[in-house]
Amino acid sequence: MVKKIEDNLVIVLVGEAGQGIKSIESILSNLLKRSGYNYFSTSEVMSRVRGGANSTEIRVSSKPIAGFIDRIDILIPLHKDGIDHLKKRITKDTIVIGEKDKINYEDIIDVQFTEIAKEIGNAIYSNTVAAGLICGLLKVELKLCKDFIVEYFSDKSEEIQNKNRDAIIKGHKVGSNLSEIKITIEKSDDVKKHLLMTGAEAVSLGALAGGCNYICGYPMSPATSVFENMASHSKNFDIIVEQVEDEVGVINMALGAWYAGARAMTTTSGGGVALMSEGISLCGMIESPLVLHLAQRPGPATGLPTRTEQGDLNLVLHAGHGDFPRIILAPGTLEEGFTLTQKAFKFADKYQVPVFILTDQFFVDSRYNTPVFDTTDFNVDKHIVKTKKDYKRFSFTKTGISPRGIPSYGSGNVCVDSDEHDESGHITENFDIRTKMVNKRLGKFELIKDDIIPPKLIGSDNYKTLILCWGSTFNIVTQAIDELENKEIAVLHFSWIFPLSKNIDKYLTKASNLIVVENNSSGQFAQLLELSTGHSIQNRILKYNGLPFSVEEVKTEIQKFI
Amino acid sequence: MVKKIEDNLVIVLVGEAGQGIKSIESILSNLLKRSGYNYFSTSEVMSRVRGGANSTEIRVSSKPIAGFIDRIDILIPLHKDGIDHLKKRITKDTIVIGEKDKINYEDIIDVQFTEIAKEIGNAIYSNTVAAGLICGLLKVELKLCKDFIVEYFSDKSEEIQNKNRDAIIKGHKVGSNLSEIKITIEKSDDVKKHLLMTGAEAVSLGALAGGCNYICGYPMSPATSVFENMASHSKNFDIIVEQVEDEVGVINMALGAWYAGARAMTTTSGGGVALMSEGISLCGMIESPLVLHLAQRPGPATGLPTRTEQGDLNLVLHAGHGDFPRIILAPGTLEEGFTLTQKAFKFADKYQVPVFILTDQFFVDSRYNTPVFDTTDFNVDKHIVKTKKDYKRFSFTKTGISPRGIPSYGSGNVCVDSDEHDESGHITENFDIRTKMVNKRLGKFELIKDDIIPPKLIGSDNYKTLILCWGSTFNIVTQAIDELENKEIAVLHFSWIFPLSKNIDKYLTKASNLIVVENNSSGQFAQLLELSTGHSIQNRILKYNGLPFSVEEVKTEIQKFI
Amino acid sequence: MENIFDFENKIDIAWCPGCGNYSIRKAFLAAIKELNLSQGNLVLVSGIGQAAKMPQYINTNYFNGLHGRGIPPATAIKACNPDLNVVAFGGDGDMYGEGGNHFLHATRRNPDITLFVHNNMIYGLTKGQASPTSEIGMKTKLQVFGVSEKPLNPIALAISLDVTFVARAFSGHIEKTKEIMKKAISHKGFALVDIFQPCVSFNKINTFKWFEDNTFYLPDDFNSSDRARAFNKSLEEEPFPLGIFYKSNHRKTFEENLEVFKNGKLPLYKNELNKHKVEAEIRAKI
Amino acid sequence: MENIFDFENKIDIAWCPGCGNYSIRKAFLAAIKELNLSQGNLVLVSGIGQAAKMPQYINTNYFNGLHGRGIPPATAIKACNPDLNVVAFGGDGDMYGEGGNHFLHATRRNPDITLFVHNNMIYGLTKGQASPTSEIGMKTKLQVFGVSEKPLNPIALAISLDVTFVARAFSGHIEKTKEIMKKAISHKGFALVDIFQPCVSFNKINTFKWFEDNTFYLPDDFNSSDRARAFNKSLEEEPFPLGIFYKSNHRKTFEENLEVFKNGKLPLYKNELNKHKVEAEIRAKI
Ligand SMILES: Cc1ncc(C[n+]2csc(CCOP(=O)(O)OP(=O)(O)O)c2C)c(N)n1
Ligand SMILES: Cc1ncc(C[n+]2csc(CCOP(=O)(O)OP(=O)(O)O)c2C)c(N)n1
Ligand code: SF4
Ligand code: SF4
Ligand SMILES: [Mg+2]
Ligand SMILES: [Mg+2]
Repeated sequence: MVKKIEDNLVIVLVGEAGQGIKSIESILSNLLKRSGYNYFSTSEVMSRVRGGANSTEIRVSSKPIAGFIDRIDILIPLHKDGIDHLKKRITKDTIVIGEKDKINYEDIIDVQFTEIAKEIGNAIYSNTVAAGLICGLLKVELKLCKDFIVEYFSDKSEEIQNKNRDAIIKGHKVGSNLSEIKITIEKSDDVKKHLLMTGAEAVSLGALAGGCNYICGYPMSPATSVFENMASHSKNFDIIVEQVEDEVGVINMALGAWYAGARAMTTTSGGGVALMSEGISLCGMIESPLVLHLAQRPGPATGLPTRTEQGDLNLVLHAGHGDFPRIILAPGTLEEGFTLTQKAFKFADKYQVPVFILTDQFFVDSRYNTPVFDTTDFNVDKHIVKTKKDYKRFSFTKTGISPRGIPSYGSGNVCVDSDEHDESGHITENFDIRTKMVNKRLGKFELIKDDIIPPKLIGSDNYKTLILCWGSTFNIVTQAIDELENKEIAVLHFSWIFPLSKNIDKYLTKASNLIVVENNSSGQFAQLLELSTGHSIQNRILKYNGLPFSVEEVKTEIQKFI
Repeated sequence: MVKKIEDNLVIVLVGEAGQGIKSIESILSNLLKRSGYNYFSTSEVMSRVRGGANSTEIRVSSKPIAGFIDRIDILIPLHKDGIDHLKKRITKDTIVIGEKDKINYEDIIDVQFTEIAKEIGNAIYSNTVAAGLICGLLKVELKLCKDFIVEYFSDKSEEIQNKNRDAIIKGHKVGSNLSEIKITIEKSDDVKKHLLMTGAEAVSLGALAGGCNYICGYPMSPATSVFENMASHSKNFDIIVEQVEDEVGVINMALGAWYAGARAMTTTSGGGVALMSEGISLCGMIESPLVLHLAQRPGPATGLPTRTEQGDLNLVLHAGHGDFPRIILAPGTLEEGFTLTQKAFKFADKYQVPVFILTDQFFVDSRYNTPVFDTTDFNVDKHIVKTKKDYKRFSFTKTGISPRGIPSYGSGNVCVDSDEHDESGHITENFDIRTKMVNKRLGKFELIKDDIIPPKLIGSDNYKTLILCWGSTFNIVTQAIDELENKEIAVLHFSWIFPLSKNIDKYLTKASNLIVVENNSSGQFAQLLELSTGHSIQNRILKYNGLPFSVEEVKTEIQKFI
Repeated sequence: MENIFDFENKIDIAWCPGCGNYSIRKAFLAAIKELNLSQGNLVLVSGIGQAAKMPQYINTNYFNGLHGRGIPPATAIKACNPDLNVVAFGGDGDMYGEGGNHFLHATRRNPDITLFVHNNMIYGLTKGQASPTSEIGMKTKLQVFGVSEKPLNPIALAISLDVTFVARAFSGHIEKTKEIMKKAISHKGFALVDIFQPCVSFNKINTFKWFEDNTFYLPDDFNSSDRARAFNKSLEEEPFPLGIFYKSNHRKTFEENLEVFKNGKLPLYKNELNKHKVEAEIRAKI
Repeated sequence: MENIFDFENKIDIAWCPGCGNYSIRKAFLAAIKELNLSQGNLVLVSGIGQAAKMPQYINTNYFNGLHGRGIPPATAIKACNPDLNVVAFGGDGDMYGEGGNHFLHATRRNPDITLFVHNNMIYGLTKGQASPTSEIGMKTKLQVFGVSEKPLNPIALAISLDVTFVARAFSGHIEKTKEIMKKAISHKGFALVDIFQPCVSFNKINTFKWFEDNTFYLPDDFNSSDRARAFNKSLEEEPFPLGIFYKSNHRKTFEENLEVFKNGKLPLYKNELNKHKVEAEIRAKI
């Protein structure tokens, strides 16, 4: 029997850490997208450098798709343990392609990647053979493959380039001749003009657009990719990049940098933000701007370091002692990853508050194509003033914001203090000034409201059931609802998380059934919504085993509630 | 005109840091209480060692009283700036006693403390003269004064003892002869049998009763008093006391101590807990017991280091990344300071969770008399097991709690891990075990419910207005309501803060008017109540200038809402 | 001959094939066996990183805490039960970077614990960023222009802090490393062994061969009791001396200083509360 | 002659009468005046403590941050605008205790900042607990049996870390302290001056007289360029040497190593975003 795939295909590569799945994905992402296929990939990996069992899902479709799905159409196991690792997802419809002698699976389609590679000269080319096979299956133009692979290995020797070209050609041939599968997914010229990147890259580009010129941090999965990405841009964009001794140092450095006039960002995971809590409180007290990217992973403590969760919302809502304002954003798409990060700098600067960008491992590591970002609206307005002799950093003003000076820019002293302070920034224990300063700081919540980005409603206006979700689950949940084809269900997705506007009440009131979908164990966002709106949200679809939701899972769970 | 005081008297001492107000208060507290007067004192001090303006309020009454009040009956300024510092509280009814030439106040009753002291031999005895004056006013038996003062200075030379005795005699005489005031407050023999102590001492005694044998910390106002108090008990109770390099080290040490079988506590303020956030998350992950005393002060950042606020509730509710259970207690009285701290050890040990004791500067530094604590119920049940060869630290059990072993006690290995782990404590990335481990940890919320201490309802059962308060405001709010003499108002005071029981709904439902009283700027407890009960609490009386509420203030503010 | 600290069944070790950590494990297993330690009395403590996974692979008690935070629990564990042998493992990032302050102040307390730092001059687990001991000029994905910070010299640092056992080993020499480990564990007081360890996956500069070529052993007659000389010696680099730089018995340990154990008291977990003492303390407030 | 860094009107200084901090302030005011620094280009950075209040009492820019966290912002401020003179103040608890790790790693970066540590061997602001430099045996309300930890020797520590300017001063000698301060501020690279300072309120052991009696100045011909000798010297205690132990110019500064300033770029706050560059970077992802 021939398996026919007409619309969207799911390929999964599985193998040990270090076997090169990442490089196969990297080659395929470029070739498939350049061919005009909508592309999406996401990985789940163990916290180790070699061994174990990791897998990468690649989706190819005629429509834009960017959700994780359980179904596997084609499975390519590079290691014998791969089948076992994915056994729950393998069905009789799954086609398994691999080396029969190594992989114990009855209906395997035998392709001797290693043998083919050895014929070319070395077993290491087997990954390129595998990439070629998929290109062959998907009828990617051979010339494109050849040209690209040479480009891809352009910093390697000519021999390596040539051998890889041979490898992709051979793989392509095998793939083209596989008669067990027939794929007829439509390509599109639009997609060719799209961007292709990961969430981490989108956030980094947003930071560049926000004028970021100082990034400090401490490596921590899954946030390191943004850090390394910014480092890769540092020469071109004159960014100071500093790996600090610990996260406590990180945040205090970042605040020093803003004080001296830089536009600083830091990137870390939940444990890092926990360590930064005191510094975040300092940010609140000295009314410094700050942009903090938190890529979530499952906690508590070290938890599952390379996996995904949305469990740090409560942390960023409350990190730091005492009361002070903050803004929390959580992009759902690459486009939002870009624009919200850019805006994070804008809001941080304008309101002199910490702005958190809350992503997660699923978001930062997933890669797909997306239309070119709109950049018309992204000028950097620096909210700083040239100081006069009588400058006071914390002056009470009509606008509610004290103009921010920078040392040596102008003739005034710029004094900031972690103690309660007077307008000039000097320590005070005056009770009235204290009260006024608290009111000034908390008063920003009111001002911020003007900039709140409303949630996105997807689906019919006449919904009865409203699915509430936030951040990285956007693509998964919207695809699930799309597939449910139920006119009475709509999705309300939040990428502006805090402070929430009272306006959202109107969406919730309309629904007779509210269902929240969250990648954590306690429904942290549901709680925030309850607190902000007074609505009670009983139906909660929660997942917290370290994996993202799959589209199928969301569908099944929603159906239980309607 | 003679000022008559029949029931309750408010004396305020004001002066520079270092002028010895503390020692006057210390002498008076003992003498007045031993005479049978109900005694209460509280201080507000600046963050400096010398200079500035600090004041101490002393209340003497025929009834138990322990709330801060604005009214000043007798003011004793030791420094010229004292009058200005308290000008808002001085009225025509205030009697000011002091050295006329130094203090600029028209109606001052001139008493030359320093001159009298110099006659005895040295100006430094002037504080004892002042203490004597108050004793004279209040008709404290002279013999009691003399005996006590010798006892008080027992570690000093005989000369110093004698001079102080002379000083208190002289002061007593002046006080007895002051014709401007006539005080007829009733003494009680019961009070003589009472305990007299500060909140910090009550918490420390509770820790002793909880079996605390390890305390580590880092000095931080206003939490240091508990630390120093425990140090003073360390010899008698075999307690290891360790000042650590920083708060991050503190919490990790405390967890190591529990692991090795100690019963550890730490004490700090909001900034310290912020730094401990990651370690608190570790506590959640390794299911370690932990007792953490947080004495709140106004934030954010360094804020007002020596003043009071209830602004760190949100911090302890959410400190640490990821989801895990915790318990939060906030004593309202000395008696609760004792019993809740004792219970904190019990609950921490029983449920293997972090337990927070949330006090504040007002609570730890205030001193008053209270009936002897009931100790019938405070045996230490150590929830540890002797391990067998096949011991697994994180076993799944019917009770929901994994029995806790201690290394070298028994024959099993005790393995704990900050990563997600299997039953034996080894790293795992198994998705199902992960889910089960999360469920086990969060399942404790259900178990804990059995131990929840319900809030205290004070006032008539037929209330229409319900005043909601928590922690240190107990005595202030209850006195205010008492004075309002309105049968339709009751107070609901919470000392068990989290997790809240659903049962409290019944109290809230009954009221037509809910008013929260909190010493912070955002109504953190009101939010928690809203979230836990679904009731909306619109009326909020908040104060956040660094001072505790006064009884009068609470009365006035409540009247605005009814 | 079997080793009680090894597992009966094959275990899944998450290190890369060829990693120096395997040799450190071998040396340690041999050392504790030869020292005849008992399983019940051994507690391994670590933070997070490749090195810090070590406790997972030894059959005994362990506390595998947070990144950088191995030393505080190790200190407390030893303090609460001085009968235990406490050994802490960590990486160069873990112990000298994130955990630097705990290292600094542990030297002042001088707890009787042993610290093995697997110094691969790189962040292994997070895939190859510079560590506090990375060489100047080393390029990584983060240090795109090369490291510019001066690498930490843990030996000089420890000697300046009067750590009373300071040694450097190389994982490639299992037998010699084992001997140093045995001495370190037997030493009364805080002992540091900085162990050069090749990371085959991310450190392409400081390879096995590089360590072989750039190290030599201190002569047998090296006088390790002279602190100033030891300091001088510690400044030697490329080639780096291996062996025991400094060893002394002039400092009391943290546990010896603890008042609670002065009368030969039990470990804390055996303490029972004396209710009457508490009641007396309460009544003292009357 | 007036000093622009002093205030015209009398200010309320929160230190105790007789505190050594007043002399340090005097010396510092004189030093920056004599160095002709400009008010606009001077930034003082501190943590929290009595020492850390210093910036409040100097008429210039400051960043008075968190306890223990003076060095990270100081490093960043200098990095973002190398034209500034950045001076950090802190106490022995602040800089060596809570902030120990930042101190450790700042020495590796070698930013061109100056660090003055007011070493009163006590926690002043929190009313008299032991600090990392308190002497063994000192009793406090917390250290009821007396300090047992070995006091940190910041001079030895800094030399082991190759800090290129390491000095000790005594607040009682204003003139000499001022001279050391001037050299420290003028030094290119990270400079540490540990300043003995009597705390009249809480440290009854290390009093003004004690410091007088237990210190002496290094001879004028002391060779401060020999690191090993300087280390030896730094081990001398009671009496403690005062003066410059070690000074060297062999290390590049952090800012010199920063790629952004290699082509003589502006301080960061003058940077303007080049929108086209960002757009090009986006298009590169097509
Ligand atoms: C607070 C915190 N920050 C960062 C991390 C991420 N992290 C895990 S291991 C590691 C460093 C590993 O380097 P090293 O300590 O040298 O150990 P190695 O893997 O090289 O043995 C880091 C940064 C973390 N787990 N926790
Ligand atoms: C995170 C944190 N922990 C503790 C404190 C409390 N604290 C303020 S100053 C200080 C120590 C003061 O000693 P030192 O640094 O030596 O300065 P000194 O007052 O002696 O000049 C401490 C512990 C704090 N502000 N922040
Ligand atoms: S990454 Fe390096 S240190 Fe880690 S296991 Fe692999 S080789 Fe060893
Ligand atoms: S407490 Fe000590 S250090 Fe602080 S101001 Fe007073 S004398 Fe100076
Ligand atoms: Mg390493
Ligand atoms: Mg000090």
